[in-house]
Order: sequence, then C-alpha cells, then structure tokens
Amino acid sequence: MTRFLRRQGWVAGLFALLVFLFVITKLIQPGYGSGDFGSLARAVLPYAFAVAAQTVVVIAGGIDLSVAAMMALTSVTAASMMNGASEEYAFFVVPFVLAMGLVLGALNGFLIVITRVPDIVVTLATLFVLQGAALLVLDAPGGAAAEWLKATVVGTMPIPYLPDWADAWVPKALVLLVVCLFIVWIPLRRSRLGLSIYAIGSNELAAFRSGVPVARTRIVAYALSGLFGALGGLSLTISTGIGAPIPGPYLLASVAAVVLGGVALGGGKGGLLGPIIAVFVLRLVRTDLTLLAIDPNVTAIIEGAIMVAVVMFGAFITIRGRPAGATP
Amino acid sequence: MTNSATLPQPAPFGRRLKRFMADRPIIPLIILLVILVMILQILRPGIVNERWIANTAKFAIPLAILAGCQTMTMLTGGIDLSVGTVATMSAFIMATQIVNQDPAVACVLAMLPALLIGLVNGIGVGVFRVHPLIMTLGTSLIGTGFLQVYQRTVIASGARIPDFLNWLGTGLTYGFPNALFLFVPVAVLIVFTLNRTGFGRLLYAVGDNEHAARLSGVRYWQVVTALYVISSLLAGITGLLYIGLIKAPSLSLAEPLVLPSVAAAVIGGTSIFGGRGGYMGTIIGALILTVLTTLLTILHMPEGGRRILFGFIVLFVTAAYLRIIEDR
Amino acid sequence: MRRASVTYCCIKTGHTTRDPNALTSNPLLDATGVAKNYGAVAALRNASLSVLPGEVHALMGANGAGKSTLVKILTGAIRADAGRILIRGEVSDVRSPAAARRAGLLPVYQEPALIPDLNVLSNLRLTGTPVEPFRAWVRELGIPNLDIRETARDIPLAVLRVLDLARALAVEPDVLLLDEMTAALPANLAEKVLEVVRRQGDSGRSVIFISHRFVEISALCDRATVLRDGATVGVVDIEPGIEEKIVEMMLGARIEKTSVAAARMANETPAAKDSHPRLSVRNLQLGTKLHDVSFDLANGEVAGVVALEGQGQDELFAALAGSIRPAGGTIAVDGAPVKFSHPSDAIRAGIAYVPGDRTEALAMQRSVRENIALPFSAAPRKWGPIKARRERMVVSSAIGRLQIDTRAQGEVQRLSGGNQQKVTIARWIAADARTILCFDPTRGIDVGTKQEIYKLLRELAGLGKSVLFYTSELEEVQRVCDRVIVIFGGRVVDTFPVELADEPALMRAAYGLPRGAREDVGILADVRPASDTEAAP
Amino acid sequence: SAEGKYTIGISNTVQGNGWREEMICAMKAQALASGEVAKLNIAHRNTDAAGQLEDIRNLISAKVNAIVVNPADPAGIKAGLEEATKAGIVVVAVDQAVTEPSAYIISNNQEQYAYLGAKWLFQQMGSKGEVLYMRGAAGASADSDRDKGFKKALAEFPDVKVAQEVFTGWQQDQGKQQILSFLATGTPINGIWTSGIDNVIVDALVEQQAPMVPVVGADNAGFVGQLNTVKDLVGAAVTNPGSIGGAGVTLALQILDGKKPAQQTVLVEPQLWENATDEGKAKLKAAADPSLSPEWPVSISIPDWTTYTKEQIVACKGPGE
Ligand SMILES: Nc1ncnc2c1ncn2[C@@H]1O[C@H](COP(=O)(O)OP(=O)(O)OP(=O)(O)O)[C@@H](O)[C@H]1O
Ligand SMILES: Nc1ncnc2c1ncn2[C@@H]1O[C@H](COP(=O)(O)OP(=O)(O)OP(=O)(O)O)[C@@H](O)[C@H]1O
Ligand SMILES: [Mg+2]
Ligand SMILES: [Mg+2]
Repeated sequence: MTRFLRRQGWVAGLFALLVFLFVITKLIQPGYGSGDFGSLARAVLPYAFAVAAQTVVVIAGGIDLSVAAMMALTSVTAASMMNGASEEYAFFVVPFVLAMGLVLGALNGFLIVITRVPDIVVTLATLFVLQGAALLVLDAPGGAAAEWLKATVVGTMPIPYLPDWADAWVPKALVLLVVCLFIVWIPLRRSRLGLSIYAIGSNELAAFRSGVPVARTRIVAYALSGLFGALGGLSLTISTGIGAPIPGPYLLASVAAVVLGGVALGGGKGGLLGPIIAVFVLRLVRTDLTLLAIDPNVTAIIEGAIMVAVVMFGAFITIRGRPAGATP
Repeated sequence: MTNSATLPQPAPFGRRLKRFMADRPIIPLIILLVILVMILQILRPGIVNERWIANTAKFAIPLAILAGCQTMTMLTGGIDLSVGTVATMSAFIMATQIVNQDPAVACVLAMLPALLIGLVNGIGVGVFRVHPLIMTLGTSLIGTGFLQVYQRTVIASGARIPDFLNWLGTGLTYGFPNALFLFVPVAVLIVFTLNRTGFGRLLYAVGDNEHAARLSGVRYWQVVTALYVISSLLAGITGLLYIGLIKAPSLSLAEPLVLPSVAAAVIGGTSIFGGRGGYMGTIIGALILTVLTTLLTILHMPEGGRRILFGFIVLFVTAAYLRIIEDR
Repeated sequence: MRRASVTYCCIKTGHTTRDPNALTSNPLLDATGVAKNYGAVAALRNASLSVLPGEVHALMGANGAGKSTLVKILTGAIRADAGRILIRGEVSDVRSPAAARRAGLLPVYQEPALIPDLNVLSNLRLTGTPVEPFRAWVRELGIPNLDIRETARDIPLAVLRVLDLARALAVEPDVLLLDEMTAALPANLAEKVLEVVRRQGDSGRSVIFISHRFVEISALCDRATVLRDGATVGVVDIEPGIEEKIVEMMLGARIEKTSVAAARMANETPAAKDSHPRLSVRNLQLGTKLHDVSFDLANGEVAGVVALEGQGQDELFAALAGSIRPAGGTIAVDGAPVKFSHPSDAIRAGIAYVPGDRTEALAMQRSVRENIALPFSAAPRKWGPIKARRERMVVSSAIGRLQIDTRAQGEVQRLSGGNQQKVTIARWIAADARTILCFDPTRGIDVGTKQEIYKLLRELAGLGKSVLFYTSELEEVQRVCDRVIVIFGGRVVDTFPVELADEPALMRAAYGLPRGAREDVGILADVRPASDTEAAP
Repeated sequence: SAEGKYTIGISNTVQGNGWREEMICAMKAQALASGEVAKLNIAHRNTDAAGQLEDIRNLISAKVNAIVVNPADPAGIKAGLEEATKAGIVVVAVDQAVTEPSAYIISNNQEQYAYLGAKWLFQQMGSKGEVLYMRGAAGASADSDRDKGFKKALAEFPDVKVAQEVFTGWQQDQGKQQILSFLATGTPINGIWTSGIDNVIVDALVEQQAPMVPVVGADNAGFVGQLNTVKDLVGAAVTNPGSIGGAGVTLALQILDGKKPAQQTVLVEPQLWENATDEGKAKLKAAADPSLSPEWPVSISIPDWTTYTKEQIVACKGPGE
C-alpha cells in the first residue's frame, strides 16, 4: 500500500482532485447528471488521444510537436475519403488512416534517428509539413463521416446485468477511449517493447547495455505516437462529422496534460493513466468555469495558473523529497 | 567526446574545408542565405533591390531580437515561449496607455509585465526547477489572460501608436530602416554580453556543464533568474518596436513570431541542449527565415505546398548545418 | 573475521575435486591484440585474454589499466579499433550487448545496468531473463526477501549489483564477466557471490573475474591475466604466494623505485608549517559512507589520501568542497568553523575542488581560457565586462605554469586528457585558492604529465598552500605527499609519515590490514577486512 | 431593467481579434439593453469545432435558455446544436451559417461580402488589370465562402487577372510583411482586395511611397479613417458588422418570447462604402469613428436589430456586471 502510494501517489492525488471537482460540479449545478458526464467524455476524447500520443514519446525521452498537425491531417484525410462514400467504405477508411498515422509517426522517429537533429526541431519541421499536407487534402473544413462511426460516440453503452441508471453513466465515448487506448497500451506496457520505450527514456546507456535496440525503439515510440495521433484525428472527424485542416489547440494541451499527469519530461517515468486523468481534470475545470459563467477572459488566467501551480508543486515536493545532502 | 583533432595530419581538401567551416560556423550560414537570395532573384528578377533589403531588415529585426532571447535561454538548455505574449503585452499596453499618459510613464507601464513575467519564469526554472518549456508556456497563458481582462478596461479609450515608435518601426534614414538604431546597439550588447562579460560566460558554462559551473562556485538560480528577466525585457522592447512596424495593436500581435524565433536560433547553430551557439548565427538565421518567407510568398504554390516546403527546408538546413559543424 | 577465512578455505577445497581435464581443452573465449583509443588516450593497446571452459579467470591491473574497456569490447558495448576475438574457436562479430548475450557472454559491468525507472521484474522482462531462476539466484546470493516490484532507483547499490549478477546467472551464460562485482558489497554478500562464482566454475562454465582484492583472487581463481597500461603483460596460475608476483606485474618497473627516499620529486625543503592547521576536520559523518572522519591539513602540506574504491573518499572530498552537506561533525578553516551549503561557500573559504572525473569539472565545448577563468565570474558582482587584459595575464600565467598544450585551446574537448586535467587544476592556480582538494588528478594521463603534476603540487606546497591529494596509484604517494591518510570503510584507519609509506605498507593499510613487515604479504589470504563484516546489514 | 428572466449562453472560438471582441461586446450590450436577460454565460476562447462542441454541451449542462453561437464550422457542431434543441434550448447562429436545421441563423453574408467588394474594385480598375488577392486564414470556412464570392466576381471580369494570391491568416503582421515583399518585387498591380487586413496594407503603400491603387477592405475603424484621410487613396469598406452578435441576442430573445421569424435564416446584407463618389464620402464620414480601436468595425449597430448605445457597447458590460 505504501509503495502504491509512493509510486502512484501523483496519479492518486490527481484522481482525488478529479473526484473533488465532480463534487464541486454537482454543487454548482445540482442537475449535473449522466448526460452531462457523457458530454465530458466526448470532449475528452480528442484531447486524450493527443495526450496519449505525447505521452509515449515523452516516456521515450523525446517530445512531439507535430501531434496536433498529425491529428489535423488524419482528420481531413478521413473526412474527405468518407465524403460521399458509402457507409461500408468507412470500414476501409479507418484502418487506412490509422496505418497512415503509424507510418508518418515512424517517419518522425526515423528522421530523428538518421539526421541526429534534436527531436524538438525535427517534429517542429514535420509540424509544418503535416499542416501543409492537411491543407492540400482539404483547403477548408469539410468532408463527412459515416453515420455508424458517428454513432460510436453518441449515447451510452448498454452493459449486460447492469441496471439502466448505471448504464447511463457509461457513455460510449468513454468506452471507445478506454478500448482504443488500453488495448494498445496495457499489452504494450507489459511487453518487452514497452519496457524498451521506458528504458531508453530512463537511461539510454543502460538500455543499450541491456541489449535494447535504441534506434528501433525510438522509431517505434514515434510510430505509436502517430497511431494515437491518427486516433485523435479520427475522433475529431467522428465527433464533428467533418475534417478541419487547421490544427486545434491540442499540442500545448497535450504537453501540459503530460506534465500534469506525472510524466517526467526527461523520460522514463510515468504512465498513461495520469495524463488521461489530467485531461479529465482540465476539461472538468473548463466545464465548471462555464457553469459558473466566469468572465471568459479570466479563464485563461485560471487555466495557466493551475498548470504552473501544479507543476511547481510537483517540483517542490520532489526537491523536498530528495535525500539530505543530495545535490539537485 | 575526446577528438583526435590535436593530431596534426595532412587532410584532403574536402576535410580541410569542412574543418574550416566547422571552426567558423557563420560562413556556411551566410552562404546559405546568399543562395536563398539568389534563388529569389532568379524567380523574380529585379526583386533584390535597396527597398527590398530595407523591408527584409525591418521584418527580420523583431524576429532577430526575439531569437536573441531564445539564443540566450537555449544556451543554458532552456527555452522561452513567453516572449510572444510579453511582446504583445508591452505593445498593447503602450498603444493604449499612451492615449492618456506621458510617454515615459507609458513606457514604464509597458515594460512592467515583462519584468514580472521574466521574474516568475526565472524563479520557476531556477529555484523550483520547473521545465522551462512548461514554465514559460504557463506564464504566457496567464499573461494572455491578463491582457484580455486589461483589454476590456481600455476599449473605451482607444489606441494610438506614438510617433517615436512609428518612426522607429517604419521610418527610413538614408535608405536604412530606423529600427537599426535600436537593433544595432541591442545586437552589439547581446554579442558583447555573450562573449565579453562574466554573465555571458556563465550562460555557456551552465548550459554546457551545470555541474562544472557549480563546482566553480556558480549559483544556478541566480544566473537563470537574471537570464529570464533579461529575456523578457528584450521581448518587451521588441513588442514596442513591433507595434511601431505593424501599427495595429491586437491581442495576438507577436504570437506568430514565437516558433520562428526558436527556429531562427536553431538554424543559427545554437544548440537546443545548451552550451553551444552565438548571436551572430541567430541573426543570419532570422534573415534566412525572413527571406524564406518572402520566397514562399512569391512562389505560385498552394498554401499547403508552401508549408510543406518550409518544413523540409528547416529540417534540411538544420541537418546540413549539424553535419558541417560536427567535425569528426 | 575467522569465519570468513574458513569459508574461503572450504570453497578452495571443493575446487580441488574438479575434473582436471576441463582446463586443458580449447579456449572458450580467445581475444588477441585488442586495442581501443579514445582520442589521444589509449585505453587498450594490445590486450589479450584466453579463457578455458570451466575456468574462473582473473583479470587484474591497476586503475585505468583497461580492464573495464576490455570487458565492454568483449560484450559488444563498445567496438574495438583492432584485435581478433574468437568464441569457441570461431571469429566472433559481437556488435551489440544483445549479440553477446546470444553468444553466451554475459557481463556485469562496473556501473549498474538496471534501468533506474523500471522495477526489477520489468528489468528482467526487458532482457528476457526467466524470473524463477532469477529469484532462486537472488536467494542464493543472500537476499532472501527481495520485492521484485521495487523500482531499481530505490534499491541500494550493493543489492543492485547482486541483482545484476543474478540476472546474468539466470540465463546460464557460458562466460560470465564480472567487473569489480564485489567492490561495493558488504562482506556477507561478497562471500555469497564468491561461493556462487566458484560453483559456476565447477559446473563447467567460465567466469572472468575482475577485482582489486587479492583475497578473492586467490580464493577463487584458476589463472589471472594481468594488464598494464592497456596491454597484457602476463598470464599466471594462481597458487599460494603468487600475489607478490602479480603486484610486480601490475606495477611494472615502478616497484623497483619504491624505496622511500629515492623518488622524492621537487621541494626537498618543505615550507615551514604553522602550528595551527589550515583545515581541520572532526568527526565528519555522512550516511553509511563516512563515520567519524577526523584529520588536519597544515599550511604548506600535501596530505595524501589512500583508499580502495568506494571507501568514502568521494564523499569526504565532496563534503569538504561544499558539494554535499555532511550529516554531522565539524569543518574548520584556519580555526574558524564553517558550514558549506554550496561549493561557492567553500570557494569563498579558499577551498577549491578538482574532481577526479574531469568531465565533471570542465565545460567541454568552451575554450581553455574560459574554463580557467570560470570562477572569476561566478558571483553576481563579477558578471560585468571582463577585464580582458588582466584575465589574459592571469590565465596565461596559469597556463604557462602547468605547461598546458594550447594548440587546441578553442575547445577543451579537443585537448588531450592530460591537458584537460591540467586545466582543471590551472583554474584554481589562477584563482589563487589556498586549499586544493585534488581527487585522483593523474587518472588516465601519461607519465610525463604526471611528473609535471607532482612537481606542481610540491611547488604549491612550497608557496604555503595546502593540498589534499587522493590517489589511486600508490606509487605517487611518495613522490608527492608529506603525510598519508588511509581511509577504509569510512574511517581514517591509519596515518603515515611519508618515510614509512612504501607501497606494500600502504596497500596493506588500504585493505584494512594492520601495519606489518613486508614478508607478511602471505597473510593476505587469511584476513578479512574488519569493518566489512560490521558493514553487513 | 433588473427583471431579466433568461440566461443566454454564448459560444465563440476566436479570441483576441478585434472583430470578435466587438461581437462579444455587442452581445453583452444588447443583453443589457433588452432588460430581459438575467445572466450571460460566455464560452469564449481559441479552439476548433470539437472544442466548440464541448462548450455547447457545457452550456447545455448549465441549463441556459438560449445559445448564441458563432460557429467554428457550419457542419462541425451539428451534433451539439441538435442536442441543445432537444433540450429545449433556442439556438441562434450568428456570422456564419450552420447545417443544423433546427437552428436559427442571423448572419453576415460572407459570399456577398466578397462579391460586392470585388465587383466594385474591378469596376474601379476599369475592368482590366492585375489584382492582388489577400485572403484570410487558409482552411477557415469564412475564408472559403469569401473565396466563392471573389471568384464569382472575377468570372464576370475576364480581363482582370490575379497577380498574386496570399493568405494573411487574418494577422496584421503577416499581411504587412506580405504586402511589403510584394511591393518590393515591383510587380505592377491595379488593385488590392483584402479580407479585412486592410489598414496595414494602406500603411505599407504610404510608407513605401508606392503608387496608390484602389483598395477594398472591411469597415474596420482604422481603414475607414484612412479612406477619409489618406491622400489619393481610392477604396471601399465593405461592412461586416461585429454587432451581428447583438442582433443574434435580439433574435434569440424574440424567439424565447414566442415571436418566431418567418424563416430560419436572416441574412444581413453587407453594404459598401466607397470614397470615389461624394455620396459615398458622406457615408464614410458619418461612419468614421477615431475613438474606436482600429481593429473594431465601425458599424457598431444594426438598425432594427440592436438597441444599445455606443457607450454601452464600448463599455462592454453585460447584465449583472
Ligand atoms: N569513454 C572514455 N573516454 C575517454 N577515455 C576513457 C573512456 N573510457 C575509458 N577511458 C580511459 O581508458 C583507460 C582504461 O579505462 P578502464 O575503465 O578500462 O580502466 P580499468 O582498468 O577498468 O580501471 P579501474 O580499475 O579504475 O576500473 C583509462 O585511462 C580511462 O581514462
Ligand atoms: N576576469 C578575470 N580574469 C582573470 N582574473 C581575474 C578576473 N577577475 C578577477 N580576477 C582575479 O581575481 C582577483 C580579484 O578580482 P578583481 O580584480 O575583480 O578584484 P576586486 O574587484 O578588486 O576584488 P573584490 O573581489 O574584493 O571585489 C584578481 O587578483 C584577479 O587576479
Ligand atoms: Mg576500480
Ligand atoms: Mg574498471
């Protein structure tokens, strides 16, 4: 138990914060119910995928500035492919777009490995490239999404043996998120590949000496980031029914949530759960600000202050927690 | 880490040339700039004239100063993403306060948020050891929020661009942009600081090997706090210059300069990992980016294609440059 | 104390029952002519090593002889510049640790190779190590209740080393390469390790065993390959009394010159020593590393510190330099007690620290001049314009004094190791520090440079400065020091006037043995260091 | 005016742009002036369609009576608007159309905006010559609507050619840099059409002492001022009133009060104020307002749709503030 708290203390604290926020929300708006929770889940969806994409590379000791552009490109690709196409065609579009994300992500990693240019610069360059490509696919928002795809995030999931009122708290969007993220993540995390990703972020030399193929692992990490980015892009298309070539605010949000979620920017530490909870926290804060009808101009201050305060707090407790005599 | 460079050996011409370039990294950069200008001249014969040069300088200057902030912070292994917000804030405050304040008072008021944000950044990074990316991102969010709140209180009073900023931003003297009157001293000061002052030394030392600096008696937090304050003040000054150039205060005035300022420093050969680089290279980097922007504007190409090209050129330039200077 | 030696004796006895034919078969691993250069530093020049099946083979050599480098080359962690490696008679092309693993070679490096942020179980998965055998080995190695979900970062170094070993053992390697496996272990764990290694040899697998402890070598190994300055100087069978010969081979010609008076360098007339010491340390304590360290350092004195690896000398120097805060005890400078919370405090008190690892002390991409002048700019009031002429004067006088080769002064990283080392010292000459803490300043530098550094330290003493000088090369002690402090297990165990500090005496003291006559080297095998047993958890 | 009975939610996805700020202020001023609104609930930030969906759903959770929305995309927020209607909330889209059939739309006609200005410009150019086409943000729906209008006008004037097409991103600095680069090439042009980044263009022409050509822009205070004062400048401002926000609030309140409009869509047609004729000059003189922020459109009210005073919109205070 103590180890759990020590190891997962940050995530647990974050979860407590989330619960606290739910209580606050219920106090502000007594009518807040399962439908509203469904809205939250749908709002979380693209952010969560963006943050997952960022988390993987940060754990591997890198950073990906092209996350939002990747989402834009995959979103417009999906939307324009499905535009005017049959419902069944979408069965082909989805894997195609996912594969595209995977390949483009791998390309990011490949460029980093062969050019030896810092990853922040490489992904900055690919940010422009992907953005440009998105504009070539669609020069204005447009396209369409198959109805069955849209239906995957609307409504709730009937779960056998569960009363209806409980079902109501299981929005399909949440199920989709959990399925997509954790089907990839949990087996990965347990696998040798996943461990390798942690290893190269934690200590590249030790990883190499433990027999980890460092370059290949880095490429895989970026490929996974691309895959999650493509999922994010798809989720945008699914929830809006269109594709937009201008990237949304997902890059900065993803970096912020990664750090809030307890993943060290140096790499090697943390997991996916923390950042996902962080996304829920950030979205719920926004809901509360809207419910409270706070002056919209103040919301940016509050969001920025929360980010800085939480990260400073985290830095503070790690400084305090260091053994005496150790140097920073 | 250790090189065989100390062993004298007859080297083939190519190697000697490479060594020569590696020792003077500014030369390949200048060659690159000249090539770009030549391409421009070929695409649009006659474009490269006195007027065009003055224009290019006008736009390169604010970018170059902000890139100076990035250069200095990157030398220590950091980055300052709040420069855009700081510049915007001081520009906006200047334009609105000048309406009913003495110019001197307006200037002081305009620089106040710069000072504050710099201080907070410095303390966050230097004392709390928050990652500079997160710290400066957070303060820039907060700054933007405050600016929006502020904006509402001054809408009634309107805005005006003081004449001296107008003169500075757009005026020409004997065909030279007046902005040079600001830029030349600032550039000289930055170059002097980096090369000829104790503080400049420490920036390199801290970024190269923080531990070594510590063993030499350097207190990290002092250096970093001073650094981020200076960076912020420079950004504030840039904001004043920029508003004189653009003449329309808006809440996102200098935001588009942030990523290019990082790119200019990187292209100019400053290592994002710290310890290596200089301001002369950054200035050329800013010129390269400005010319590149013109070049892409001139090209008859869809917007998407332009962005793709931009991304690839940035990546290519950085990779080529790394190859040239990396001498092994 | 007794019990330990009995255990050793028993293992040794078991050994004799082994099939003698095993040793006569073809070598399992055979390396010849291996060379590796790091820039101007030759880590290996001409190393060879041949290991038979079922053999426990010692790899010996002074610090910096190239043992670790050879292990890294054999296991694919780095690539050799030259040399041929045969595994089971076939030319091997081990390009990566993973390939070495497949070839049946498993190393335990000098630095722990567990990934710090992963738990033990994950570390096992990462390397494809079977868990149950690992657990069995861990128990065998004397750690009964390991929690394999503990994160590697949270595990004490000694245990980490054992886990590293168990992880290697679990895949049943043909050749196990152990680089100073026992150096950081308390006695009880070290014992278990030796036991296990012995059995490994008995079961027909080979072990390459690196250690500076003769007790272990003689108790455990069949043969030893001795390296000196990157080259193999001989292979010997381990038999009683062989220690003397090995020491001789390791030290080479140097052993001839160890008579006390002969090698004294410069400055035959030590500066007049004040009655009150420059630096006095009392009861210094730091975690498990330093217990009760007390000594004085006089003005104009070079005091040598001699210790085996990991006896607390690193922490002692760091504490005196203000790099880490001691848990207890006092430090006084010129009689006034001081407390350091940052190296700058120590520097203000006139104490300069030259760390052993020069990469810790130098901004590698900056010029010689900047590196030397760095302390001048440290305080905020010195952040302004640099007085260039003054600086050039001070710096070039320091450069001249140390005769630093300035042909590549633009970037320190292009200097040779020896010249880099000189820069770390020149910095404090320029800054005119009154007390200099030199931690193994001659590590990895050539003979000529060493001489210069000895001379310099003597000159500094002549100028009335105080020098605390840790060295891993015992021979240096007589050349440089006025007095020697021997540290063992975090305590000052002995203090020699330099006249008595010949190498055998120092070595004996450093191993925690009482002072004795030279002929008694043979007792090495019978005695275990006292505090090792106390340090056991 | 204390007895407000409605809560109105507002959703906007562009922040920090003068036009949008005026729109928000118009909404607040109109809500206050109407006396029927107890509280405004404003979600106002930079985001995309998905972010706007989130805001709309949050407004639904907040149980507002009506939502006035400036859509990030016509189709992209359909699902959210549909949910709002189902929850009994009146939905009014301002500025741009939406595809959700249950929503009411009161909008500036973007296609018409471009058509009107371009047509006037091409006539000024004598139906021939080269035009510099300075668009807005690549990929934005308002930009592509305007492009349709521009292309329609272009098709009517076969001798007018586009010398250069650039995207200003609706950013002043980019627009200025682009026009300066362009002027430096010395390429002759006969007219400039801008998508609202206009005053910096005139500034550049003046600064560079370039030959004045007709310029078409929007009715931003800065540009309107220039049309009145800059020597030799012939140009036109096409109205694109940010005060459409106030009209949206009015429409929402009318529907809440049971006065449904005849059609779902109310289009506010743009007007063109030019300084080539005396009649036009008079209109411009009347419209000019140097006291406003130069980025604010001068058409701060829309007859029949807004009832606040200039002081109220400039004060930018909503009910309860
Ligand atoms: N990465 C490196 N760069 C430069 N020099 C190196 C490097 N690694 C080792 N050396 C040098 O190579 C020589 C041999 O080092 P090695 O680590 O093999 O010694 P060792 O015999 O294991 O010593 P010890 O007993 O102290 O562990 C030393 O002089 C060392 O300074
Ligand atoms: N930039 C420098 N380069 C070389 N040596 C320097 C430099 N700065 C200071 N020193 C050395 O450090 C000593 C003290 O420095 P400095 O000349 O700045 O003294 P100061 O300002 O008079 O002294 P104080 O530290 O008491 O204010 C000098 O004797 C000089 O040798
Ligand atoms: Mg050793
Ligand atoms: Mg070693």
